[in-house]
Parts: sequence; structure tokens; C-alpha cells
Amino acid sequence: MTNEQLKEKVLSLYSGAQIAEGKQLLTVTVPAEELYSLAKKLKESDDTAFDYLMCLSGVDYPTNLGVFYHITSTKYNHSIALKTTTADRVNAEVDSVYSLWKSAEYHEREVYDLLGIKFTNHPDLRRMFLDDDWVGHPLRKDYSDPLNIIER
Amino acid sequence: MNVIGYISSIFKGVISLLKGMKVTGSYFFRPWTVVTQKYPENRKTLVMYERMKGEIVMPHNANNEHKCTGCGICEINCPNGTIEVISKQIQTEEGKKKRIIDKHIYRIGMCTFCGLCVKTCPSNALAFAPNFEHAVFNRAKLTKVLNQEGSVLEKGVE
Amino acid sequence: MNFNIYDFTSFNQWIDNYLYTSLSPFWALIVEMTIIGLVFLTGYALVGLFLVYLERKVCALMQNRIGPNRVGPFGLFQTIADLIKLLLKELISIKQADKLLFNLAPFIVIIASFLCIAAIPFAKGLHAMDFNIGVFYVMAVSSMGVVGILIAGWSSNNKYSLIGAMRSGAQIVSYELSVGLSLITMVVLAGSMQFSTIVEAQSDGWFIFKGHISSVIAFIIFMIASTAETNRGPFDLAEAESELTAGFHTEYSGIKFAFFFLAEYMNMFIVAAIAATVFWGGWMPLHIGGLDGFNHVMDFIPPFVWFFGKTFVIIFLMMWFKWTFPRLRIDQLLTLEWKYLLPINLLNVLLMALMVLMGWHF
Amino acid sequence: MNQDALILFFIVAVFLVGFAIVFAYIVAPSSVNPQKSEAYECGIPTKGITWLQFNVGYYLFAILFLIFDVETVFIFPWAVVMKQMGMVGFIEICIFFFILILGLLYAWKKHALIWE
Amino acid sequence: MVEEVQNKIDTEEEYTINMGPQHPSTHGVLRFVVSLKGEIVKNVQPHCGYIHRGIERMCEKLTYQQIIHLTDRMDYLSAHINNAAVCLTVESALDIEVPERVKYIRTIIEELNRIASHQLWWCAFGMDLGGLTCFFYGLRDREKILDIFEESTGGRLIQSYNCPGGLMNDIHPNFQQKVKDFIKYFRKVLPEYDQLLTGNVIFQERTKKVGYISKEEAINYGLTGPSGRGSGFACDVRKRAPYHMYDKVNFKEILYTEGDTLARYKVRIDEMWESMNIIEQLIDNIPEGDFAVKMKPIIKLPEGEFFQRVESARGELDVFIVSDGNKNPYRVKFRSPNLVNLSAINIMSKDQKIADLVAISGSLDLVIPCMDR
Repeated sequence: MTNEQLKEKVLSLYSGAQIAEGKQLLTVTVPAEELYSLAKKLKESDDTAFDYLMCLSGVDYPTNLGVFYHITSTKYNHSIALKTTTADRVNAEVDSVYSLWKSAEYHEREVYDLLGIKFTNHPDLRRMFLDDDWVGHPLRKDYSDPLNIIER
Repeated sequence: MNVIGYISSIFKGVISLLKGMKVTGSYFFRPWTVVTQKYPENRKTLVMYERMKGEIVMPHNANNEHKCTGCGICEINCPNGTIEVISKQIQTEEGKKKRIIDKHIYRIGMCTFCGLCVKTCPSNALAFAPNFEHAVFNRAKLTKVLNQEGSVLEKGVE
Repeated sequence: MNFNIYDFTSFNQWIDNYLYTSLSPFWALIVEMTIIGLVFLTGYALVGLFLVYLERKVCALMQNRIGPNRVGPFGLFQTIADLIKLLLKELISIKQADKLLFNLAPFIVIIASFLCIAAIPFAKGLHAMDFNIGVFYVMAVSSMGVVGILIAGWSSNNKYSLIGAMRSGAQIVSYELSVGLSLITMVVLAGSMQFSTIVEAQSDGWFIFKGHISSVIAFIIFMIASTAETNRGPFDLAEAESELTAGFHTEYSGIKFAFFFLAEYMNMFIVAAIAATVFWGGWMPLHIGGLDGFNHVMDFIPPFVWFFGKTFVIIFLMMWFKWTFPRLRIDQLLTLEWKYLLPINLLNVLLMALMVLMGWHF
Repeated sequence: MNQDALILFFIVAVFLVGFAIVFAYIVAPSSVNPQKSEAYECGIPTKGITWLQFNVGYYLFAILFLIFDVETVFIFPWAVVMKQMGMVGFIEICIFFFILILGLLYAWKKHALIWE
Repeated sequence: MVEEVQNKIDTEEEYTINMGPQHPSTHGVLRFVVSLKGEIVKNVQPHCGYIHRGIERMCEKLTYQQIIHLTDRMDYLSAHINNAAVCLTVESALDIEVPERVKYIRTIIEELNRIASHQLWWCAFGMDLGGLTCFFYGLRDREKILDIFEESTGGRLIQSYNCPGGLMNDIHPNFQQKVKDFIKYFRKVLPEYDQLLTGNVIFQERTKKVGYISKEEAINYGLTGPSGRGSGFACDVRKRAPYHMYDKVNFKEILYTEGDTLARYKVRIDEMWESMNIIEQLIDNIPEGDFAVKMKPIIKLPEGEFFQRVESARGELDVFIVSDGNKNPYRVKFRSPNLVNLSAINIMSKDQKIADLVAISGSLDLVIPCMDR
């Protein structure tokens, strides 16, 4: 499917989606609570068949926390980026997509570790790289560690 | 498992093992194919590639002149603070004030050999040198001053 | 044919007589024992050190490297330097280990290999013991070494060692059989279990030629099984370094580790020596029927040169195996024994018996 | 030489190992460090007991080994006197081996020769 | 969950053992907490982060040129491909078309890098299975590639040869001849690899039907690179989303459908052949021209999100850059193929033996610094 068709398809699945046309990919912004159902529809719908999660990244925006899902279809070779944000920085919660793409397990653990976004329904949400008793989430912009980070 | 398959599997297995032994055996009986270099002994004849990123040096010509104007672009471009340019103000013969380098400090222990300083230097004052024997007993010796004692800026370099 | 020019029986007899005539019987015995003990001890250590050097050099050449070349000419003294280093290394004892068994294990592996050496005929009349059940004795004693490995692994109180020990247990329950049965094949041909008789019986042709097909099969099986018995080559599961870090000797350090190391090489020497004795005629020179001149020249090469020559050729084979093949997995180890080696071996014994009865051998 | 040598070799071997270990204890340096005397498990402290009942997958093999090893011991005397016994001995051993191989085949068919 | 596994007192049935961080078969500092029943693996919990250096955080403080040298240190065995990934992202964000010559050189060096990486993997895999000789043969041949790299780029393992807009400097005049010599040599040597290991009956037994993962599972777990292609998952980014010269050269995507360790092994061996084919198509036709386009000293990406996929030697490496218009990226994310491939190890090694676990983790070709970043 071309980006145009994808755009229509996504809007037909969830009309509230904000779609921005990026350089390569469509970026579909949806609220956190709608993300899982849209992703599920996109994966299971026969003409989209997004069955492969390429990348899952968290971003710390000045006001909110965002999660990007780059998904592609191995059948049609079209890709799309889903984006969701949560304004709650202390208890940021997004639904886990583990049940759709198992590769999300480690990606989500990584995002949880470094950005502190909790993924509900994740089977084993704990820190990935850092110690379990580590305080803070290093990829947040307000994180500071005078011992290990030297500011220039 | 039938008997023929059983026996043929034995033969196939043995033949595959013999093939492997042929490879190692052929190298054993051809000792002149050995590729090892005897490193400290061949130091005299060892030629490194000219572009090898061994360390960063500041080439000086025969008159003990270098090209570094002390602009500090290398310091800005260095990703991890390897280079520090300490400059000083001097009075030229014409009476003008001019900044020249006092010390060009290079901490090889922190260098990642990304090459940005060499590439961005506007006057080509820095270069890579193929020296690789950097082991020292004291870490302080890894901090080097690149401009030689008493060296001056080459004529014509601004 | 005259291959008695290098008969050591009279030499031994002479020393024996000299000692007994010049000393009281008790002291004569003590002196004789001391001499023999020292000779074998020196030989044992020298062979062990040389084998370690040889292995490093052989594997280096197979891997397109030079190998040890710094200490002494061609690195010949490298292993001596290693030995001195190992002697001066700290012996770390593990807190939770079973101290008694932990220290006992190196003794057992060395005793097992040392006792085996006693039965090997190096030349005519040059052996410590000439049992009438020599083959049987070697089989019995050599399997003791695996017990040492088992003890070492168990007593270390380390999970890696434990797995290694259990694997060596699996090896002992399997490859013992094949070693035994392949030797039985040759005993059938020789009609004796005494090493001296077996060697004498090969004066007109080595057993590997005499028993042709059957002997060759037995030899191949013996090589495979004995490689497994000595925990070497593709069968080094007990110490599989990529899986179990170092397996049963993970916790051993310094000279205690060195003894496991030494025992491994000596076991290799022993099985190679037995293979040389039983299959390749021991210290018997190579004779080709009809070529008297050639045979005469062969006779002038001393028997222990023949013996060591054959042994080292077989050792080289074992090293070749080790440095070519990847390691087997534990279940494949057992499959190889029970589904391949054992049935073939049983049939091979029958074939050999039939050949001997019908006189099909040479 | 005779069988006395067995004792001799035993003593020499014990002497070799014992002397070297005692020598090493005397000359080798030693330092006390609680970390050093821990069992090695890739740098992580061992959890739980190590001397546990190990689930070996070769239990059946061990039993089979017992049978076959005893048979090997029986075959040795036969092998020595095979020539004197002649055809009778051969036929007897054939029957013996037939039963053995039958047993092995049975175990094979029953999937006892699979490591689990 | 790992704590649960660890704290559970070892019973007669199951016990846990730590493989790593200091273990020969994890090729670095990865830790597997393995639950065993006898020799059978019941559960594997990987623990990573032992060399987490915070590269993504460091990137947020650096300019786009300065990021390049950090990517070298991620997957150091395919350093050039990592460099190219960042450069491609920046170039596509700025709509810069690099000269043809740069594309050719980048493709050739990337393929050489892929061969070098697969060679090292072959050494290490042979060693994992206990065949030590492989290690030396593989390294011997890899040296030749590293020499080629060193002559042109100045670095052996990590080159930092790419920069946004092109290359740091032009290739050495000897480059083409040396590459051709290497390919001639390696075509002769590569069959030896097969004789030594691939055909070997022990090796076949060790790898066949070990660590099976189906195509559906592979897609679901995001298993990419040779590991995914061993299961029949056509995940080669060079085909799916071509970059550099890959849409202009003829090469086939290596696919095996067995999904076991042997299939993953064969994919890599065949990829070495295929990489040589690609290089041979390009090496003689490198066009003349500049080795870089003139870039501003300070690169500023427009505001927005940029995503680039490349095929590294281990799988799909994705670079995701969020820019706020400054000279520093706002957020950089690297999708490490190793980390994603690792997530499948638990299902792959279930009910296999310890020796198989080593073989499986070897066949995934994990590079720990890439995983931890």
C-alpha cells in the first residue's frame, strides 16, 4: 500500500488519529489508550498485515513522554510509524504490545529502564541494563548524575 | 534404521572427518605457509600503512615550524575533550597583538581516533602518524604536547 | 632373523646379579627398586613435558602458527618454564570444597597413569612388569583415572565441575567397553594377554597386517575409544571449555592443575603405547617379507626407537583428531558408542575368531 | 622384575605428587582473600547447594554398561584359549554374542539408547 | 522473574547456573541465568547491561559528525555499517545526494565488513563447538580485510570512515587491486571452511535440529539478519529497503527454511559468497568523482523524526533520530539487532542441552556492546 492508502486505512480504523507525513514514513499519532487497539487492528487486518515490529523507541519531550512504534509488513513491505504520548511524567503508562509482537518485550523493558514509561500487561517489566535498585531514568532530559555524566 | 543406511552413514561420517583432517594436515605439512609475524624481532622491517591512525602529531618542518594557528577548531570538534589548545598573546614585530599557541595538548588516553580534528583543521596542522607503541608505565605520559619546544608558526599560514 | 642384538634381558640380569652379589638381598632389592623408580620417574616427567611441547607445536603448525619459539631453541624449554611457573603458583583452596577428596584427586589420576606405564614393554626385556594378564591389567588400571576426574569434579563444589564430573561418568560407562572389546579382538589373534608374548607373536608381521580387515577395524575402534577414555580431542566433554569453562578442573590451581594436565598427556602416551604394542608390533622393527637387506637395516634401528617412533606417530594422530574436530555432545557420545562402536565391535570379535580358526590371517 | 613393582610404582607416584604439592605449598606465595576461596561461577555467587542430586541422562546406559562390562570380563579368558578350544569354543561364543546382541537390539528398539 | 529463579532453592529436579559474565562462550559480558535439569536447559534468562555506556545519551550532547565515532563502538564488528546508518539518516534528512563514487565505495567496504564480521563469527562459532583450529583460520583471513581497511581508512577494527555527506578521505590507490587479490584468495580458502566444519559429521549432528525457530516466531520475535533468514524470514534490508548501490547490483537474498542452527550457519557462509559477488560487480566500475559533498561545518537537521534501516552483519540496524532543529540531535535511538535476536534465545534453547545453548547463542552471533550500547 502506498502512504496515501495507508492514511485512509488508518483513518478508517481510528478516526481520531493525527497523521503527519514524514520524510519516509507516515507518523500516526494516537492517544495512549487507543494505541493498543489500533495496533491490533493494523496487525490483524488482512490488507495491512503489520506483522513485524522494527523498532520501539521512547522519547522524552519537554512536556510529555512519547513512544514510537515503527512497524512494517513482511507481506506488503509497507511501513508506518505509530506515536503516542503521555503527559504524566511520574506514572507514565502505555499498553504493552507484547501480545502482538513478542520482540516488544525487550524494547519495552529498555524504554522502561531508560525513560521510565511503564507498560501495562507486560509479562516481565524490569530494568534491562541498569541495576534493579538504580534511581532515575538516564535518558530523561532532567536526569543528572554528577559522578558519571560530565557536562561540557 | 535400515542396514544399508546405517553402513552408509558410517562411511559418510568417516569421509567427512577425513576431509577435515586433510585441511589441517595439509597445513601441518606446509610449515612455510605460517602467517605469524615475529613482532619485536621484525620491528626494523615493519612498515605500517601511511594512513594508519596511530596517534595525532603536529608535523614540523626542518626549521622547527608548524602550521597551527591556535584557532581551536580541533578542540571544538573533538567529541571527548582529547585536545586542549592553550594560546597566548604576543606582540609581533610590527607591534600588532597576535594569538599563537602556547601548548597544544593531546591526551592520547582519551582519543578515539575519529579523525575530526585532522579533517577540520583549516591549516592542515595536524596529521595521523603510524606509531602504535603507546604503552607507558605512567598514565601522565599519555598526555602529550604536540608543538615542539621553541617552534614557531610557519610563514604564510594564517 | 636376528633382532636380539638389542636384547635388554641380559643387561637387566647383569645389574640384578651384580647387585645381589655385592649387597645383601634386602639392600639389593632396595637399591634396585630405587633405580627403577628414578628411571621411570625421570622418563615419565620427560615424556610428559615433551608431549606438552609437541602438542603445542603440532597444533600451532596445523593452525598456521609458529607455536612456542621463545624459550630455548625452537621453544624447547617452554614447558619447563611452564612447569616452574606452575610450581610457584599459589594453591587456592575452595572454602566449601571437600578438602580430602579435593586433594586426593590429583593423586589418583597420577597413580593410575603411573601404574599403567609399568606394564608397557619399551624393548625386549625393558619393562617393569611382565604380567601374564598385561592387557587386562592396563584396562583395569587406566579406567581408574576417570575416577580421579569424577572425584575432582564432585569435590570442587562447583556446578560446572559437577557437570563435568557427571559427563566423565558417562564416558567411563561407555568407552571402557570398546577399549576392552577391541583389545579382546587382538588377544584372540595373539592367544595371550602377556605383552611380551603379544610382541613376540608379531615378529613375523604386525598384527594390523596379520589380521587385515578385522585388525584395522579394531584399531580404528581402539583409537576412537581410547581418545574418549583419555578425555581428549573431540571427546573432551568433561572439561569442555566453551560450555563448562574448564569442567572438572575449574577450581584447581598451580601444581594440582598441572597434575591433571600431566595425567592427560601421559594417558595419551599410554594408550598410544598400547596401540603401538598391540597393533603395530611394539618394539618390533618393520619387516617386509622377501626383502632381507631392508629387514636387516631395520633390525639395526634400536627397538626403543621403534617403540617411541610408533607411539609418537599414534600420538600425532590423536593430536590431529583433537585439532580438527569439533566437540561431540553428551548424547552423541553415547550414541556413537552404543549404536555404532559396540555392535561393530562385537561382530568384529566374531569375525576375528573365525579368521583365526580358519587361518585366514597371515 | 615381578609384581612387587606394582607397590613400587604406587609409592613412586604418591611420592611424585606429594612431593610436588608440598614443595609448592612451601615456595608458592599465598594471600588470604575471601573472594578467592569462593567457587567459580563466572563471577556471580553460587546460589543454592551444589551437591545436589544430579539428573543424569545415562542411567540406563550405566546398567547396560554393567552387563556388558561383566561380559567383557568373561570373554577375556575365552579369547586367550580360543585357539586351543577350536570350533566348539567359537560356536559357544557365537551363541553368547547372539544373546548379547539381541539384548542390545532390544534396548535399541525400546529407545533405551536415547539420552534423556 | 530472574530473582525468583535465582532465589528458588535448587531442588533435585532443577538448579540454576550462571553462564557469564565471565564465560568463554558468551563472547563478552553477557550473563545467562540458566535453569537446568540434569543437562537439559529449562529456562534461560539473559542479563545484559554489563557494558552499558549510555551511547544514546552521549549522542544527545554531540553534533552529527561526532556521533559517528560512537557508533563504531556499538557493533564493533560491523563498524562501517553502523557509521553508514547514521550518515544515511542525516543525508536523507537533509536531502543530500552523495556522489556515485561514495555509494560505490560505501557498498564495497560494507560488504568487506560483512565478510570480516562473518569470518570472525565463524571462528568463534567453531570455537564454541570445540573446534579450535577454525579460530585461527578465520582470523588469518580476516587480517587481510583489516589490512585493506587500514590502508584506506587508517583503522582496522573501527574505521570512522564515513561522515555525513561522504567519506573522510578517498580510497587508497591500491584499494581496488587489494580487494581483487583478497577475493581471489578468499574464493580459494572458503571451501576449506566447508571441508573443515560444514561437512563434518560431528558438526552436522551438533547443529541440525538444534535451536529451532519457525518463520512466524522469527517474525514475531523480530529475529533479523542471518538468524532470521535461517528461518525463512526474508528480512534483508538490502532487498526490502535498498540503500547505497544495493538496488543496482545483482545479488540474491540467502534464505534457508530449516530454522535451526545449521541453517543460520549456512546463511552466513553463503552470504560471504554473495558479498564477494557484490564486490566483484562494483570493484572495477568505481566512478571518478568527489569522495564527499561539501557540508556545512555545523549540520542542523530540520525538526522532525528520521528513521533509517540498514542491514548490518547481524541483522537490521535502525537509527531513529528526533531532531528539534539544533546542531545536536534531540534523541537518538539505535535498534540493536543483537538485543532483539537475543529475546528469542529462551524459546530456542528450551529443552536442549547446555552444549546446544552454547551453539545457539553462537549461531545468533551476539555482540554484547551493541546490545548494551
